Amino acid sequence: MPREREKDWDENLYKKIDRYDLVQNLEQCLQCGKCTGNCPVAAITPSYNPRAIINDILSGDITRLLDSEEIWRCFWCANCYRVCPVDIHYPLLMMQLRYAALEEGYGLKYVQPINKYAFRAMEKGLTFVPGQKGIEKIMKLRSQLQATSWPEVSEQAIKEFCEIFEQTGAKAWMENLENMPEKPLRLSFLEGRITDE
Amino acid sequence: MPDSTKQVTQSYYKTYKLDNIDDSLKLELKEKCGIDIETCLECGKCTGGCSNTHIFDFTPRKIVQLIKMGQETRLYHLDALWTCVSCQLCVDRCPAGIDIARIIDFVREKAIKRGAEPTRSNVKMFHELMLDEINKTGRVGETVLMIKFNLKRGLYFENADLGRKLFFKGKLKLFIPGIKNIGQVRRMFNSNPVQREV
Amino acid sequence: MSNLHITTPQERIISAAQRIGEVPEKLFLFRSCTGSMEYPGTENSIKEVLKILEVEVVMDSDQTCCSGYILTCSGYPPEPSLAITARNLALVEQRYGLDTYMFCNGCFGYNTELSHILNHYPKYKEMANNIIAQYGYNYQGKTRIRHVQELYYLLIDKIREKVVRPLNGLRVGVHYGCHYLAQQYGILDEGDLPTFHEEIIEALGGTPVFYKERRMCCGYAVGRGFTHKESVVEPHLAKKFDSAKEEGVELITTCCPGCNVALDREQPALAKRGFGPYDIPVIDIAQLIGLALGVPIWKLGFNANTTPLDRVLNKLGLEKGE
Amino acid sequence: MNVAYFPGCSLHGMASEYDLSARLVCKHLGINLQEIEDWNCCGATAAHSLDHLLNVALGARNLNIVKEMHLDRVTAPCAGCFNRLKTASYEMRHNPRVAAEVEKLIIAPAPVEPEVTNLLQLLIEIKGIEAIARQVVKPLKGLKLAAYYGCLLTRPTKVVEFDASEQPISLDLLLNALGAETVIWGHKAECCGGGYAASETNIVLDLGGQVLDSAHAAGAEAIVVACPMCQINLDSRRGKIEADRGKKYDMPIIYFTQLMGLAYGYSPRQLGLSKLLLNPITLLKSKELV
Amino acid sequence: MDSVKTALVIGGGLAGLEAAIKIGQAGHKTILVEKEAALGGNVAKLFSSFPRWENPVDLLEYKINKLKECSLISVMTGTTVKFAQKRDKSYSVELLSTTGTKNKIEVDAVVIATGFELFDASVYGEYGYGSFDNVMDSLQFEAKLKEWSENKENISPPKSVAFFKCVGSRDRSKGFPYCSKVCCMYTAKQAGLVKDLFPDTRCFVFYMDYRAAGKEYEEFTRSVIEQKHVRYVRGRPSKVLPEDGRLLIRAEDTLMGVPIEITADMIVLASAVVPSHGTKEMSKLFNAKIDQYGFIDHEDFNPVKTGDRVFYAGACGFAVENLGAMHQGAAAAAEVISLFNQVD
Repeated sequence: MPREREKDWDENLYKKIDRYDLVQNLEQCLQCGKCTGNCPVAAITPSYNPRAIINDILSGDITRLLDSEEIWRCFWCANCYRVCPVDIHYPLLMMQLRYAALEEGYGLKYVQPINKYAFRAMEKGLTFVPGQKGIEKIMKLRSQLQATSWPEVSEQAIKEFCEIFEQTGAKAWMENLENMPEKPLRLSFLEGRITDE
Repeated sequence: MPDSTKQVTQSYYKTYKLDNIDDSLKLELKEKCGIDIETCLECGKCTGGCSNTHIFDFTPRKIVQLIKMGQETRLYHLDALWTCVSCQLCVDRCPAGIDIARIIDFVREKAIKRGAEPTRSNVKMFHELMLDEINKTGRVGETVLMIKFNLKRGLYFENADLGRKLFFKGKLKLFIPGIKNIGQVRRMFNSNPVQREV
Repeated sequence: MSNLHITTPQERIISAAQRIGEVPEKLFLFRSCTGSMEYPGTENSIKEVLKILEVEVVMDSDQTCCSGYILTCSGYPPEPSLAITARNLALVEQRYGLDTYMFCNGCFGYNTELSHILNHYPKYKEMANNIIAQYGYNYQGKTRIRHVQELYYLLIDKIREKVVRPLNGLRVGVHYGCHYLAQQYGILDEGDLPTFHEEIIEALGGTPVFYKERRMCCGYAVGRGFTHKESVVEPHLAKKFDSAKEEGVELITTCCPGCNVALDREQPALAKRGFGPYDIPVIDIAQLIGLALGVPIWKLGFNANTTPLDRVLNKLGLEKGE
Repeated sequence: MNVAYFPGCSLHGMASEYDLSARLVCKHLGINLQEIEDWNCCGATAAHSLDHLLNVALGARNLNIVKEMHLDRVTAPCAGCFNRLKTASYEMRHNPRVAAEVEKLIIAPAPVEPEVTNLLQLLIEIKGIEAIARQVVKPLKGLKLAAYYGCLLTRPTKVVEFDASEQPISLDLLLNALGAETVIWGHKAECCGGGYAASETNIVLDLGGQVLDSAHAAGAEAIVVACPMCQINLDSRRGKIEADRGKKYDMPIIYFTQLMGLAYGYSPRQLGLSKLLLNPITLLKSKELV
Repeated sequence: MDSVKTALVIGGGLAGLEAAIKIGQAGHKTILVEKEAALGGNVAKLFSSFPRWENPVDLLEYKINKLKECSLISVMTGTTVKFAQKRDKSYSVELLSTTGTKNKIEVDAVVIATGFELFDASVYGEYGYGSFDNVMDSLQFEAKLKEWSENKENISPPKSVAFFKCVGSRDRSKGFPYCSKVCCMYTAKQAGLVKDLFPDTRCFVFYMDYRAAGKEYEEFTRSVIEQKHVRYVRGRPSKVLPEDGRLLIRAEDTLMGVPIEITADMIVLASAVVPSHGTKEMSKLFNAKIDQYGFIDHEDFNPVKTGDRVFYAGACGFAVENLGAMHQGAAAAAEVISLFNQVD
């Protein structure tokens, strides 16, 4: 595997990744691998390794990370966080690492479909809003239950929900992603790993 | 590198079980080469200085690790087997005194016996041609060897310019006198060398 | 590490009594969009069950989605979610002064996580409050975020008494869901080997089954397989179902519509890819309690399930339409 | 002093100038080299890569002949041959099981007696620096040389028992004794990829490139080698390497015996200097050494 | 107690000082012999100490004052023990001072406290110790730290410093199989000090594991990593190459399994602790029990006793930190005192 050079490393990378400074204690990492041991994704894709990703971030080595397929594997199941002896909030780290990747145009394919929902959410104040057929199905089910009509979110709430997205600049951020050229991803951590039995 | 989406289908990856690993290779190394894998400190000194580590698929340290993990079949298909230049740097540096070059030779030998396809067919072909030469004449003529190598690969003009240079330097010898007692040498090749158990 | 609060294990694992204290006669039920859309039956049965348990339920149409889900997919920056969390919780504080009860692990997890951030990072609380001020809201962090299942567990004896349709030994496998168990700011029971659902199942006369991967995540959070459906979610789920099948699980209960969607809706896809077939129905624990407590079956809304419950109902000698 | 001589295939082939100069210098120093009658190839990389036992056996046969010649010492100018022979001898001495196998193949008791030395070792350890220095008639004043040992001359220590494997000095000492100046550089014992000279050219270009680059950076005017593989490798691939790296390395790759001969007053013709691909004559002229 | 008894303490390091003081204070005649011109031994060479960043000089001053206060203790610096003869219940010892004056004395008990030396790292050709400047062992680096701290503003700080642990320790082929116990801690200390002096200098510590078995040790090491931002790279460096005036280190990050390169201006080798020349000599003279490495070994069940009326303390037994050296000094003293006070 190609040799890395310290001169390509950025000492403060971990601070830049943790842009909302929600993790803060990344440097406490003991590299004990407990996270990886408890990670359901690592159990089925061995090239995904939270410990390794943290190690890369601490070395300040971004090369493997941005175009990495692995960083999009995290479920946010937070089992790593549960067992971490120093309580590093890996999911929050992952979330922010992905922002960095997205801004470079990596992994859009994993976010754009979800953001389609996000845009529709702003019309209804609900995260998942199905198409017309889906809505009819829901209505049918609810009427069988003699349940209240749907959706139960008031016009006012939807308006506020939508405005919040505009005011926080989130909407603009998403629209920007919409028309961004996609860059290809790769399994960056595959080399020299045992990926099957 | 495999496509992420095709990587796992039909059946899911089963996490590696350390408790039921196959120690046979480890023991074999101990018995036949006197190499004790368990002394490895996993310090990576072998890998850091390795001449070719930057093109290895599994680095020397990981090769030793694979043996520890009993990943015998995987070892047979390593690219490293065919890119190791046996420069012995790792051997001298290993704080545990593990002869990694010998391990790689040993595994390569086994791999061939098992009929594993070498990742760099050229290398194997070249080695085999060389052994043939020795078998035939007892010695090796570089020129003859190179020509045969090129013919066998169908690259007739590979290194032609170099050949011309060498020719004018009077370095190309097309005829190497064989040895008298060739029988003695052939006896060593009695069966196909790589078929013999070591 | 100025404002980083690290909770101790003692803080994380608390008894239901400690967490909830008195049984509330009134609670605010936080609407789950997935729930209300995919399994309207869940919300319905919760209301029915709580009616039987004599707890009044309040909901509010001004409450919006928790917006956490897309955040975890890095769909947008955290600011809007923080503001929206502040808004929803402030609404509960100001209008009702009640505790907020979730029936979706997503809502529970994200709201807890985000409110934790709001309460420990003044800068974010200020940001959020500035935005929601224009609508007359101000979040102080008074309302406590709870999960309905915690209330069931608190009321387990009452439930046991009121069972009219005992499950006669139905083999039920339980799925807790990570966003309940894995988050660190206070949960019920022991996060790595929880048992309170099993206890509830027993109270209902069922046979809880401790299958190997019961603790394993449902995989819903990777976008229900928008992304890596084949590469991650399916093998992952297959692993879970295989271990459940080995133990002869007849029914899986969840406490989260999200998990329910992943476990229920994905089964045909799994079969197509050569896993299974499993054909194990998946319902919310509230629906099962409702069933045992004698709520009319049509009110439980099993029709929404992809994997039909007929076999289970037959075993209990019940009719769908009943 | 009589010493058995194992030229090896290269010295009978592409590296004839090494053979030439080696014999010349040894004669000059009163060492009588007796070529092993009917020697066979040491097996090189091929043998030990594919069949360890074969590699030992091939060496054993040669050593056996040395024994029959009633000589207690054999010298191999080629580092490759030396390493193979030495390994064979080491294996037979330390690994009874292998020794037994070998005896079956060569139908003779395992020849453990003959001492295997490389030419450099022979000159330094047996003759001694003083003796070498004493013969110098034309000191190589003003030559800045990089002494390149490669892998096989000094490694693995426990087998070859010669010099220090990481920071060897013997060749530097010898060259200094000849009056030349040697540079301090990092790659004196790094690998040039010789084993893959033909089969995996890219490896050679990479590793050989590193060596040339490092020597050049250290300000060497020429690289001195004690191994035909290194010589041919670096000398013949230089063009490609320069093309790859977009740099010029005008450093002749010279055999140490040729320089010794030069210092002892022999003519470039006698030493076959012109047979090197990059002829060192111009360099030597510029230093008024020819 | 009728006749006054005399104890001989060999070595004026921390352990020797402690032993001499305690014996003297107990009212016995004590002779402290130190081969160097000044007391203090290796501790005097240190710039700081773990785990509390104390200045060892203060410690030594305190001890030496105590020594002076006690009239029963006579200190002989620049003196070595040349010869010893076992008598019935004593030793007759011949001392030689650097001035050349010999003198014979009778002693009733001996405490060997001849300390340690550092393993000669030049056998590691790959690290270039001895061939490249700026590759030094830890004691040389302590001196460097002193020099730096004294005229901080006049020198240009190095861009990066690398520390290699386990040089000669835990190495079967070139060094010793044992772990030298203190390297992990003093390496952490040194790296931390560099960061204190020059916050912009990058520090890399190559480790296989950091062994922080001791009171406050783990916290100390973590603080160096977390507060002082020293980067710990797991792996044993393989090769040091000169690269335009700096040093190029090749190693593997074993946690990532990738080979890496690091360019440093200075490399500090945490060389193994080995028995000092003096230790070897004294163990012969007083035929003290020694282990396979030449460290003085204790008699069964007597932690600091190594022969008849011969005791030992400090790093001549095995690598030991300051505190431990003082413990052992005191323990040896206790043994001597109890021996002297026996009614015979």
